Amino acid sequence: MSAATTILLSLLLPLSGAVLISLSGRWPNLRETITLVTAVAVALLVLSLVPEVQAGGRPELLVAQLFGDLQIAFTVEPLGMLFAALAATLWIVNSIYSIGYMRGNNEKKQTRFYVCFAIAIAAALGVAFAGNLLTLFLCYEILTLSTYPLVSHKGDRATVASARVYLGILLVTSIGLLLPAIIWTYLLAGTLSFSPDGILAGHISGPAVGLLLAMYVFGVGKAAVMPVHRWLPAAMVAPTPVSALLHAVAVVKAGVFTITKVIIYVFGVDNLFAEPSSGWLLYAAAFTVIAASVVALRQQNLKRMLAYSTIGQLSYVIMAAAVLTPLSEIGAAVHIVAHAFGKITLFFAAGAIYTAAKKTELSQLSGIGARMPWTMTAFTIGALSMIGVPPMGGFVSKWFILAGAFQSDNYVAIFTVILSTALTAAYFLPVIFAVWFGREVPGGKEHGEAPWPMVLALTLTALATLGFFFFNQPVLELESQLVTVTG
Amino acid sequence: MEILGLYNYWVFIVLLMIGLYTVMAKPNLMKKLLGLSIFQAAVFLLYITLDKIEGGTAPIIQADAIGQIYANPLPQVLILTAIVVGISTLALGLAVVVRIHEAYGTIEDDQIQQADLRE
Amino acid sequence: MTVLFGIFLLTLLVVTAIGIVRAENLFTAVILGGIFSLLMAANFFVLDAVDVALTEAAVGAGVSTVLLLGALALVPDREERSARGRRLALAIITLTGLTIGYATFDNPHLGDPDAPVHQHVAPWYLEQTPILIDIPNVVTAVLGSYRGYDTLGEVIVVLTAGIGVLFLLGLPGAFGDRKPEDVAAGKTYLNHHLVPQVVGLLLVPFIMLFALYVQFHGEYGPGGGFQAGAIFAAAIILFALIQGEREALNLIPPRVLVVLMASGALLYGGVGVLTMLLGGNFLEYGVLSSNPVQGQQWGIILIELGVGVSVASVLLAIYHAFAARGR
Amino acid sequence: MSFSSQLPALQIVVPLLTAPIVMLLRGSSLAWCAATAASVMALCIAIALTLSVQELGVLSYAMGGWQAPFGIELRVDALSALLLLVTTGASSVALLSGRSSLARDMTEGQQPLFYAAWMIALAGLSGIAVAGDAFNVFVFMEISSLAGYILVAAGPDRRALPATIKYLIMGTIGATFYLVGVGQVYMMTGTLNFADMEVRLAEVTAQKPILVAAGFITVGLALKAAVFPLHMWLPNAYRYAPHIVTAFMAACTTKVALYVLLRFDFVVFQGNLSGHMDQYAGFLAPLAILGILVGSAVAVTEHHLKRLLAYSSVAQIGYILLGASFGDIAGLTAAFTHMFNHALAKGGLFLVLAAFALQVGGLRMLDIAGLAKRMPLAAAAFLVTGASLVGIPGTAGFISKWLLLSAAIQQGALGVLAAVVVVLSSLAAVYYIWKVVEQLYFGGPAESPATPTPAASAGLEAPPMLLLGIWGVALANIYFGLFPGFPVGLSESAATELVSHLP
Amino acid sequence: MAPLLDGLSWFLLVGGGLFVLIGGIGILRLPDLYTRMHAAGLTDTMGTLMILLGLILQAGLTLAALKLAAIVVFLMLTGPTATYALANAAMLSGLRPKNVEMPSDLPEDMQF
Repeated sequence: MSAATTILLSLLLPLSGAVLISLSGRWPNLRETITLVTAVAVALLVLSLVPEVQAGGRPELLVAQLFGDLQIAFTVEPLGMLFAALAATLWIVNSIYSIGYMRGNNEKKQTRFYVCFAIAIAAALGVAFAGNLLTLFLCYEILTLSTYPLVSHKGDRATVASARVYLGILLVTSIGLLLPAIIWTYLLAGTLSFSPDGILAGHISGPAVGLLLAMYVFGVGKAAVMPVHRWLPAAMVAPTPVSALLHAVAVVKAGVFTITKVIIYVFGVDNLFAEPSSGWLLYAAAFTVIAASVVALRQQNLKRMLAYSTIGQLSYVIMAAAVLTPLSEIGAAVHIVAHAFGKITLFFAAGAIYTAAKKTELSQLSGIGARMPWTMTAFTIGALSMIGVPPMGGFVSKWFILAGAFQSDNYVAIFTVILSTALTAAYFLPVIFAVWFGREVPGGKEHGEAPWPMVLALTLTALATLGFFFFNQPVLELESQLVTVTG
Repeated sequence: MEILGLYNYWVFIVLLMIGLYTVMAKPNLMKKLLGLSIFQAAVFLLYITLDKIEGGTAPIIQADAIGQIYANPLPQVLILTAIVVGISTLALGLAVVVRIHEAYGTIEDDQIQQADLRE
Repeated sequence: MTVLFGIFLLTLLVVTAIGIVRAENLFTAVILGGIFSLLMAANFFVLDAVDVALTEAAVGAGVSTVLLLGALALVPDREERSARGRRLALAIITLTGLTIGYATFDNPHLGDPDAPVHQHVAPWYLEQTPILIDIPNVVTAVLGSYRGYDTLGEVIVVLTAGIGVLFLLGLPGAFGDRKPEDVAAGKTYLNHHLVPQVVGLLLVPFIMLFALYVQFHGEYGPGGGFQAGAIFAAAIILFALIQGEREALNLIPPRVLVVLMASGALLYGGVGVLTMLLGGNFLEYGVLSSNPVQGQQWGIILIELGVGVSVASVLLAIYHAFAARGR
Repeated sequence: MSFSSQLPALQIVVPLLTAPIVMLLRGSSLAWCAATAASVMALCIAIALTLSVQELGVLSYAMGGWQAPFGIELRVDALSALLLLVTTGASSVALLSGRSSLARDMTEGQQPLFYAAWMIALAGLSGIAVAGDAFNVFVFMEISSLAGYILVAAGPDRRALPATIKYLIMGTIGATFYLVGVGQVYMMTGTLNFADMEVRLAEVTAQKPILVAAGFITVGLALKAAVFPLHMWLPNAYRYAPHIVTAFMAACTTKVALYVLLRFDFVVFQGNLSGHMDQYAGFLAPLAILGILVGSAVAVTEHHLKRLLAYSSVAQIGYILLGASFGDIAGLTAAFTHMFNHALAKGGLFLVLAAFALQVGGLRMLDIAGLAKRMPLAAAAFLVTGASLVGIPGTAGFISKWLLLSAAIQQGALGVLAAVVVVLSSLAAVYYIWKVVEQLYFGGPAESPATPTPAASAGLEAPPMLLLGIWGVALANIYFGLFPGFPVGLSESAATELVSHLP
Repeated sequence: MAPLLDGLSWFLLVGGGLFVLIGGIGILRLPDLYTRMHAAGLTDTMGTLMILLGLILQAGLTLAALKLAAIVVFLMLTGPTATYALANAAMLSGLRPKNVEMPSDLPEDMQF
């Protein structure tokens, strides 16, 4: 099977899965089996591409040639490969978890949930494989639209209202800033197809760079760089598996992925490095990191705290990319993975707590460790990974970022990393402490672990978080290609 | 002659203004249609003015009259068409007005609008 | 002399127009409208446009007045005072007027032989018509042949108006649920008046005769399908006024009328298609006969006939639609 | 005289002569068949014409065998071909899919007359598109307008009648203004043929009448094209006309008027009036911008779907005008492509509304709440065509948006401003389309007071023909979004043709 | 011969014009519809008749003369009829002549 067909299939499979799911809506078991099967199949397909990319191949697929050099086309390169693999694999886990969660809280409209989920995954893969900005934009929009029903799943007024915030911010930023930025790029460079040393190389210079960069960074609302982060807390009304999808699997990752991709493949690291007017990005990211951590510190609701932590961690990636040194670029890529594993674990845990104990506030969690040891262990692992304590995955990425920062004596970045680490610790450790050693609030209802699929899922991700510390070789090899192409 | 050489144009303008005014300012639909006819008739006048030529006669060729000048037939043809277009529009408009009267019981524009607002 | 006469007529025209605008009784306004058209026709005559004058007299003063009256019989005949939108209207018309007025000063003066309109196309028509088509009335030649396509469009416009009126008001016996029998018999505006009835009836055949004359004399003198059609329709309308609506409907059954409406347009278009089949362009009458001039003349006669038929039937149908709506 | 050389005439003659035949037919089904057949044949002719235009360039046809300027010339170039495709295509799709919807709006007996009027409207619009003679344009404009009034008046609601009279009065004023303008030009040139006018205007020294003529013609046609602020007739005419008629008219009528406006201005005036391009752009661009802003703003606040889309049409006309007002190849290409794509999107949307209206009585926002459950196919089609209207990549709408934006940005500072306006209005479009979609999919049907109409009782969500038509258009939106080569190429050659007349 | 005819025709023309003028004055000056109709009748019978005859004499024995004669005939028919119809309509619609009392033996469809 040629690589092109693999790409096509891995995009079409989730869609056809969605169709099947919608048809099999009347028989839940069949429906969820289809979901799982599709997920596994997609993951296998995507992973089957790894070796070729590993070997330096860049499989391509041209869908349609619009006028001029505009085309709907897909190209797999290391960064995208990584993101795709991540999304595909986590979809499996997430589906397992969703089954537990949806049944555990016997939610309604489950069919619509699984359908939209599948479409969202397809869109995420599209973003990952996109061979040019246009295709990326297309998939990006589809991702936004397909996740709206998921966010507004509960369907009551408040939920729909915050779902509108979610949709509003994402659409307005993308159409209002991203699209014009893309058109501007096209007019400058005459093409939109990503090229390793930046398609804008030699086409633009001076303050314009800073402006265009800004249009991109804030146009990609999914990256939640302040001040366009508001949608992320708003989207907390969604069911936990969706939050997991948003934070770990698809949406925000798509955001930071896009920005990283723009920095590397559109501007070109070297050009940006040469261009002072792009320096603001670093500071913006750094500011977001600190600010988000501070806000997270003051949250009482578990999921909201996680949300702000996500905002911070995302800007980590952007900052790393903005440091513009080979190592930091790798760090950015790696952090996407590490944070994904860590954050999905945390969300799974939060969801498990909610399903089992219907608890959402931090204050209620003290002593819960005794009742749900598995869950809370996973939670701890995730939290530590967020802080960046070895032997957790988070450590690896932070290491690379720091290394990159030192490479260019970028003290802002170094300082930010250290400070944010402290802050992260400051808002996670008390929770962990309370969970294990705190005394339980009297009057809570009796409960044990959450349903087994959920526990299974979060255990797997926790293990992955651990494992990533030891077995990060493939990822590094893959991403080291970024260095060779950019460096 | 020289002073009055443009008189036709000015009459055309005045008629045009009168017609347009009637259409815009009068709420009565019949009046509007009448104004519309005046408006169109003004344009007929413009075109027919163009066909006149000094010392010419109607463009019907007389074999015996050599060197006779004839008026320009083209504007006449155009206006023949325009006249017919005009009456067709008028007829259609009248039919609509009659139907409006049956449906609303009035043919005053403002009253019709009020009736619609009430729905 | 004629110039002064023309100026006099034009001034009257303006006065009448103002009268129409100011008249609050719509009946008065409509009658003034008829006078307006008549004056307009006189003007056209002064300006050497006899065909147009004839048409304006027949269509403008005649038929359209009748239609307006027919409609007026169905709607209130007084307009209500209202000052709404007067300012805006005044502003706009002043703007319009000034704009064109600004242009007039570059206009060629009335009857100026050097005016561009008398240079380019018109002379060609006047010189070539005797050679190419060989009929005296150049207007008919241009109307029927050189710009025959426009004239076809014109017939279609008339047909459209007919379709529209029948669609909206229906025609007893053809469209809508009413039958001719539902139309009150014998009841006319003149049912007390012996003298008008007798005289009118006496006139009807003569009017028809005149219509035929105008129809077939169109190549040689002023006249042609439109005028003839309008006059013919007027004859039947007069009959309807005298004898009553239902009698008129029985005289020419509505269904037949509708068929005539269509067939007039079809005859015209058919000639065009025929010329296509004979290897010419659309409406290229030359191919109708071995001798192109002959062919042109035949073609013009045929299409004028089509015009006459469809105009007469459409105007009649429209009149019936209004008249029968009332009673 | 080979058959193919007769195509320009046949394009008009076929529908024109079908009309009288149709009006004689008894019973609606026969009339419908005849009309549809003629319309489809016209579409085929249009396609054939397009191909031969792409092959041979401009086609000229001498009516009655009389060469221009003495006779009337038919002139088919790329732009006319584009217009012909839009017109005949819209008419064919609407007729094919609209029968059941139309049958509900009028009585059996009226339908032959209605279809005859439809044929005449089609003939008139095509006639304008191929006309090479200024007065001929007027005649066919009147033909199409009169027929159009009939089509609008066929609306079931009594409010259709005032809408019609308004449309009739404003339309006639527009046509008469055009006639005045043509008269002025004729007075100074002595000819009526576009090409001939261009030549002879060069010798005219007195500019005043020409300038005034340009003004009158522009205003008159702007009235016909519902250019803001002369759009007052459009919303109600669109709202109260039968839904299928709205779909047909929204797709082509205003565009044809715009076509004449551009054709006349570029071919006749641009070359001969000094500094006319500035006057022209300076007049049209602001109107376009205002139209875009106001249209979008009103559409955002509208609660009746048809009026909402009607106002969005006002904005979309603004887009076309904006692109045209740039007066360069890029801008004109964008404008013409948008003519094509907007016809696709709007036509499709109105067809979908027709389907909705068959299912639930009204078309107000709350009538369609949660309708997606009852008619998933139509709702999905709405999603697609709506996306095309907004300009989501992968749909036709995106192509023209893209072209328009890039054309604007190339214009420099002011152009960027225009681009900002376009982006803003696209956001508005996102809003009002999403408003509907959300209502369709997530609106609780509990709120819906609309009682299912008889048509709803039938098992299928909508008549199969209608669904077929809707999805045909929807897929066309996607196809031309992915493979826009054809319309863009046609528009480009049309733009080059027009620009070649610039001094 | 010719000057005689010419003189005659001019006499007719001028006379006709005079009658038309008188008729016009009458229409303006006379008190009510019925009396005014006398003036109007005068105009469109006597006035036009004389003018047309004058014109015929001008035209001599040509087609134009024939047409004019036809017009005369038609005017003789329509003019009085129109006047009659007008008066009758006015009567029916209840318009009273000024300071004249109605005869009592009217046909009953004219009774009020």
